[in-house]
Amino acid sequence: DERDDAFHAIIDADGRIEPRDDMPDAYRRSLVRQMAQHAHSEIIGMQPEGNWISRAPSLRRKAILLAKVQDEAGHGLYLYAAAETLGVSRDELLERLHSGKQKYSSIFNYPTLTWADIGAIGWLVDGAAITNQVPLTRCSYGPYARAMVRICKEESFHQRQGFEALLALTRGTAAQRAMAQDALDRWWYPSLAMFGPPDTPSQERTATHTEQSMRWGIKRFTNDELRQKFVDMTAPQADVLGLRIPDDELRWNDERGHYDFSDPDFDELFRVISGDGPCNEQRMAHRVSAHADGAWVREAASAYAAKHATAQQE
Amino acid sequence: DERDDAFHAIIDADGRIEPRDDMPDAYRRSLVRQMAQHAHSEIIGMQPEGNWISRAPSLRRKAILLAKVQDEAGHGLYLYAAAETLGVSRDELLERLHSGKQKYSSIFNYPTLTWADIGAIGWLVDGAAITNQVPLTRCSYGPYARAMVRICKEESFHQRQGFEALLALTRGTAAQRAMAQDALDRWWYPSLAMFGPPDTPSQERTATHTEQSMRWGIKRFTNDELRQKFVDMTAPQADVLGLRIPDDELRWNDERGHYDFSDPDFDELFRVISGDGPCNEQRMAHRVSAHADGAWVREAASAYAAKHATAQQE
Amino acid sequence: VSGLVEYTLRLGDDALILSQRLGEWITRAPQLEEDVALANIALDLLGQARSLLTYAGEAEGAGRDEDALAYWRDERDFRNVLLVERPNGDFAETMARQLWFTSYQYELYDRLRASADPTLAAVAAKAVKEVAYHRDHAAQWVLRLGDGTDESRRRMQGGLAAVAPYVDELFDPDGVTGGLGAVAVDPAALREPSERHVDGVLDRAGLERPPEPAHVARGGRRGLHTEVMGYLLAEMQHLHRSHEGASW
Amino acid sequence: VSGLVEYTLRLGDDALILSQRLGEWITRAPQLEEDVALANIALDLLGQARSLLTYAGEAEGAGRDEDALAYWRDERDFRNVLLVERPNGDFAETMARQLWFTSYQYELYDRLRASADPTLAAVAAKAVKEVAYHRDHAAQWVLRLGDGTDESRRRMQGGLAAVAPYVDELFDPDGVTGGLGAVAVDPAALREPSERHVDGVLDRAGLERPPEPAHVARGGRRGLHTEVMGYLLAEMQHLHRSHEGASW
Amino acid sequence: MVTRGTTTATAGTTRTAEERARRVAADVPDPELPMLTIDDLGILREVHVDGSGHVDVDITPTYSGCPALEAIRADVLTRLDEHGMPDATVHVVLSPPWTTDRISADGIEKLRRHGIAPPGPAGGAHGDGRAPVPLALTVRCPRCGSPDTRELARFGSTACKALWVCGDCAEPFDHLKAL
Repeated sequence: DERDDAFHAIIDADGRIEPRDDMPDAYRRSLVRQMAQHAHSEIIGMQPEGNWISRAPSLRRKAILLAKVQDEAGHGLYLYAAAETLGVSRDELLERLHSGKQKYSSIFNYPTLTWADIGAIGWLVDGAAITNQVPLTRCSYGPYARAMVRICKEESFHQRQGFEALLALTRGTAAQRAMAQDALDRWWYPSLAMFGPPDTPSQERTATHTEQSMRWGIKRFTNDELRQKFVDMTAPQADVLGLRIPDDELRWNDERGHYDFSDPDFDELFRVISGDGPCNEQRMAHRVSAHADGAWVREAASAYAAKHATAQQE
Repeated sequence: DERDDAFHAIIDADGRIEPRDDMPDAYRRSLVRQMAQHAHSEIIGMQPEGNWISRAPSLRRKAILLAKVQDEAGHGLYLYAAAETLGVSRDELLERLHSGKQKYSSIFNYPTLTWADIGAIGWLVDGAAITNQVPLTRCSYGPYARAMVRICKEESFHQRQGFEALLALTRGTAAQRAMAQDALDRWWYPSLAMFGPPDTPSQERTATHTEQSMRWGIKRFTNDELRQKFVDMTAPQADVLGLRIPDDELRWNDERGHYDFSDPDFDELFRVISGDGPCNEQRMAHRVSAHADGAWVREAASAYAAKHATAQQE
Repeated sequence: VSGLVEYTLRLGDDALILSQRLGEWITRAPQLEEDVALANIALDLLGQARSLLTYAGEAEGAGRDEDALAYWRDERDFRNVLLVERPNGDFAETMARQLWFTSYQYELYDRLRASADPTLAAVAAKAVKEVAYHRDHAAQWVLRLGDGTDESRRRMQGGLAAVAPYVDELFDPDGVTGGLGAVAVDPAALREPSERHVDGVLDRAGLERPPEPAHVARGGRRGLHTEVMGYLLAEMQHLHRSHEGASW
Repeated sequence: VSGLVEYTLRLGDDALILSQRLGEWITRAPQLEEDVALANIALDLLGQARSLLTYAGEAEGAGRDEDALAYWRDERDFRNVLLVERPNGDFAETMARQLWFTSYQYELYDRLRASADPTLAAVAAKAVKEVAYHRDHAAQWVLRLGDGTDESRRRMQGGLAAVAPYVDELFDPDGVTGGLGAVAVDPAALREPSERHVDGVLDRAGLERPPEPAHVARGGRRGLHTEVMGYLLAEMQHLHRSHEGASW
Repeated sequence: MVTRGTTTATAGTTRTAEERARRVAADVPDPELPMLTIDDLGILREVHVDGSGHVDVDITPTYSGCPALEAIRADVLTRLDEHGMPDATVHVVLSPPWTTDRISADGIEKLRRHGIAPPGPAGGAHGDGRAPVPLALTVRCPRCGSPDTRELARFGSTACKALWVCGDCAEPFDHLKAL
C-alpha cells in the first residue's frame, strides 16, 4: 500500500525512518527486539564489571571502572528511551528480559575471575561491540542511529581504557603479565562469538533473518564480515600488548589482506545462549532480585508523583 | 519449716543441693538468673570471637579459634541443660535473653577490631572468667558446681592459647607488637569491670545481694577480692609478654602482698550494662535474627519428632 | 602526625569509605536511574578522596601517595566517621545516611572554601557544587519515600532510626580541628545548619525525627571502628596488597 | 606440578574451602546444637586440609607449607570443586550441599585408605571416621526437613535444586587421577555409591531428586571458579598477606 | 606426617633411658581433659631413645583438626627437658588412626569419675572401616548410673564428646563418642 511505499522509498534512499513515520510491523518488531537486546546487554553487562569495583587495585582504576559502569547504566537508560519511541515501555521490555523472552549478549554469561578480566572486557568486548555498532550509526531508524553515534564515542573511550589497563599489566610484574595472558585466553573466543553464528547458507533461518535486516538497513554487514573486521583490528593490538592470542591458526594473509583465524566453538555459543553458560542463572537471578527488592521504592515514587500531580491539579 | 531446715543444714555443712532437693524459691530464682546469665554470656561471647574465624592469620590459629568457639557453644548448651534441672527450659531462658530481661556479660559489648583482640580475649576475658568461676566449683548447687569444674578446665586451656597467641605477636614484627599492645590497652579496663561494681557499702542493694549469695554458697568471694586475684595473676604475665598494662598506678605492694591498681570506670560499666555499649544492639540483633531465621528449622525438627513418636506408638 | 595531615585524612577517609559503600549499590539499585545516580555520587566522592589523600600524603612528607594511604593503612589508622562504614541496609537506610552525610558535608565544604589552606579551599570549592547535587538527591528521595506508600514511610522511618546513633559523631569537636585555626572547620559549628536542613526535609516529608538512641556511636576519628570495617577493608585492599610494589 | 601434588591440592582445597563456608554459620545456626555441630565439622575439615596441604607442599618440594598454600595462592590456583565455594544459602541449602559432599567424600576416603601412597592412606583412614559422622549429620537433617513441615519440605527441595548444577563436577574423571594409578581414587567410580546413598536418604525423606539443571557447572579443578570465590579468598587471606613473613 | 617403624634398642642403657622417657611423656596431661594423661587417652605412641640420647616421641591426634596437639607437643618437650632430656623431637603420626578403644582401662575409670560417660567399643562399628555412625544404645549416667539417658546433642563442646542428659538425676553429662 501507500504507507509501505513511503517507508520503502526512505529505506531505498538510505534515509532515516523517524518515530512518527509509518513502518511495517515486522520492521518495528525487529527493531524493538534488537534495541531491547542491546539495552539489556548494557545493564546485564554491568554485573561482570561491577564485580570488581570494590576490589579495584588502585583508586585511579576504581574511578575509571566506576565511570565506565555508570556509562553503561546510562546507555541502558538511553536505549530503553529510544526503544520507547517505537511504542513499547521500559517496564514491558524489562518484563521480557526477566521472563527470559528477550536475550542479552551471551558474553556476559562468563565470569570475571581476575582484575585482568576488566581490561580484557574493555579491550575485546567493547571492541567487538563497537565493531558491531559503528555500522549502526547509519541504521535506518533515526533514534537508534543517533543513539549509536553517542554510545560508540563513549565505548571507544572504554576500549582504549581497557587496552591501557592491560598494557599496565603486561608492562608490570610477572604475575601481572600472567594474569593478562590468562584473561585473553579466556575471553578471546567468547568475544569472537559475539558476532553470532557464521554466514553459512545452511542455517537458512538465520541467513534469511540477516538478509531481511540488511534490506531494512538495520544491519549493515554480515556476522562473518564483522568478525573479520574485529580480528583485523585486534590482532596487531595484541602484539603491542605483547600478548598471544590463543589461536594457532591466527596469521596475516597477504593475499586476502586479512588475518586468518579459527572460528569460535559455535556449539558452545548456542549452548550459552540457550541457558547453559557459567553465569546465565546468576546474572538473571541478580537482576531479578534487584528489581524485586526495589519494587517498593518504585511504588513509593509513583505514589508520590500521583499525589503531587493531583495536588497540583486541585 | 522442716524443708527449709534441711536446706539450711546442707548449706551450713557446705554440702551440695541437688535438683530433687527442696530449696527456697529465692535460692532457685537466684541460681536460675546466675546460670542463665552465664549461659547467655557463652553464646553471645561467640560473636566477637566468631568475627575472626574467617580471617584468622594461619590455619593453626584458625583451628584453635574454631575449637574455642565450639567449646563456648558447648558450654552454653551444657549450662542451659544444667539450668533446666531447676525447672526452667532453654526456650524460656532464650526468650528472656532476647527480650532483654536477662543479661549477658557486658564485656562482649566491645568489638574485636584486630586479630590481637582474639589473643587478648583469651588471655584477659577467659582469665577473668576463670577467676570468677573457679570458686564456683565449690558452689552449693551440685549441677552448677560440677559444670564449673568441667568448664574451668576447658577455659584454662583457652586462656593459655590466648596468652600464646599474644606471645607470638609480641615476639613478632613491630606491627604485630603494636597490635598486641593496642589490644591490651583496649581490653584491660573492660576486663577489670567483669568483676562487677566495687564492694562499697554505699551501694547497699548490691552489697545485700552479694551477701545473700555468699550465705547461700553461690558466691564465694566479693567482687573486689576477685578483681585483686585477677590483677595479681595477670600483671606478671604481662611482663612475660613484654606488654604494658595501661595503668600508671599498677605496681606491686609489698606490704599488702598484692598489686595496687586503678579501678575501671564503673560509670561506663553501668552505661554499657544498661545498653550504651558499642555493640549491645549489634550483639542482640545478631542473636535474635539468627534465632528468628532458624525458627522454621526448629519447627521442622519438632514436627518430625512428633510424627515419628506417633508412628512408633501406633 | 600533624594536625593538618590528620584533618585531611578525616575528610578523605569519609569520602573514600562512603564511596566504597555506595559503589556496592551498582547493579542492585531499585531502578536504572539510581544505578546511574549512585555511581555518580560514588565517583564524585572518590574524586574528592583522591585529592584529599594525595594532599595528606604530601603534607605528611613521607612519600605516601593516595594508594599507599588507601590500601596500606590498617583499620586502626582509618579516620572516617562510623556513619559512612555502616552497611547499606535497604534503600531507605542508604537515603537516611545520605541525607545526614550530605547535609553535614555540604555545610562543611561550604565553609572550607574559606580555609586558610589553599589546597583544602580549592578541593572544597569544587566539591561543594557536587555535594549540592548529592544533598538534593537525598532530599528528593526522603520526600518520595516519606510521602509515598505506607511501606516506604515505615521503611524510611526505620532507616532514620538505624542511622541515628551515628549522627552525633559528625559534629564532635576535638583538639585537632581546634588546633588548626582558620585551616579547618569546627564540626560543632555544622550541627545547627545541618540539623536545620534535615529537619526541613523531614517536615516536608511528614516524617518524624527518631527518638534519641540508647547508644551514641563514636570512635572513628580515633580509629575505633565497628566490626564491619575490617571486612570492607579486606575486600578493598586484598588485590592491591597481594601485589606489593606493582603498578596498575 | 606433579600429579600427586595436583591431586593432593584438590583434596585439601575441597576441605579448606568447605570448612571456611561452614565456619560462617557459627553464631548464625538455627539452634545451639548446630553451632556446635557445624563448628565441629568445619574443624574436622580444616584438620584434613592442613594435613593434605602440608603433604602437597612436601611433595612439591618447593618449601611451601600449609599456610603458604592456603594464603598465598590466588583464585586461579585453587583446585576445589565449585560446590564447596557456593554461598551457604539457607540451612536447607547447606544441608543439601552437605548431603552430596559428605556422600562423595565418605566414599572417596573409604577407598583412599587403600592408596599406594601411605600418607594419603593415613589421612583418609583418620578422616573417614569423621566424615561418617558428617554424613550422618547431613542425612538426619535432610530427613527432618524433608519430612518436617510444608515449609521445610519446600525449602529442602529448593536447596537440592540449588546445588544440583554443582554435583556432577565431584565425579568428573580426568588425566590427573588416571595417571596416578593406585595412589588416587577415580572420581567416576564414586558416583554410583554416592548417588545410591543420596537417593536412599531422599527416599526416606519423601523428597524428589530435582530435575536436571540447564547448566552443569564445572571448572574448579582447573581453577575456573565462580565469582564468589574471589570474595571468599579476599576475606580469608587479607590479614595473612598484610604481614608477609610474620609468624602467628 | 611420617609413619615410623620401630627400632629395637639393644643397649640396656638405652632401654632404661627409653623407659624413663616414656614415663615422663606418659605423665603429660591432656590439655582439654586434664584428669587424663596422654597415655591414658592413647595419644602417646612410641618413645625411642637413640645412642646419642636423642628422644623421639610419636603422638597421634584424636581427630584431624585437634588443635590441642601443638600444646601437647610443647608440654612433652617441656617435661622431657625438666627431666634432663632436652634433645627431643615430637612426631605426629596418623596411622593407624586413633580410636576410643585406645583409651586405657585406667582412663575409662578416670573419665567416669569425672562425670564423663566413657565410649562403648568402637571396634565393632569401625572394624571394617566402613563406618556407619555407631549407635550408643546404653549410655549410663556417670553420676547415678541410670540407663535412662538421652542424647541432647551429638556434637559436644569438643569434637570427641556428645552431650547427654540423665532422665533420673536430670543432670547433663558429656559422653565420649566411640570413634
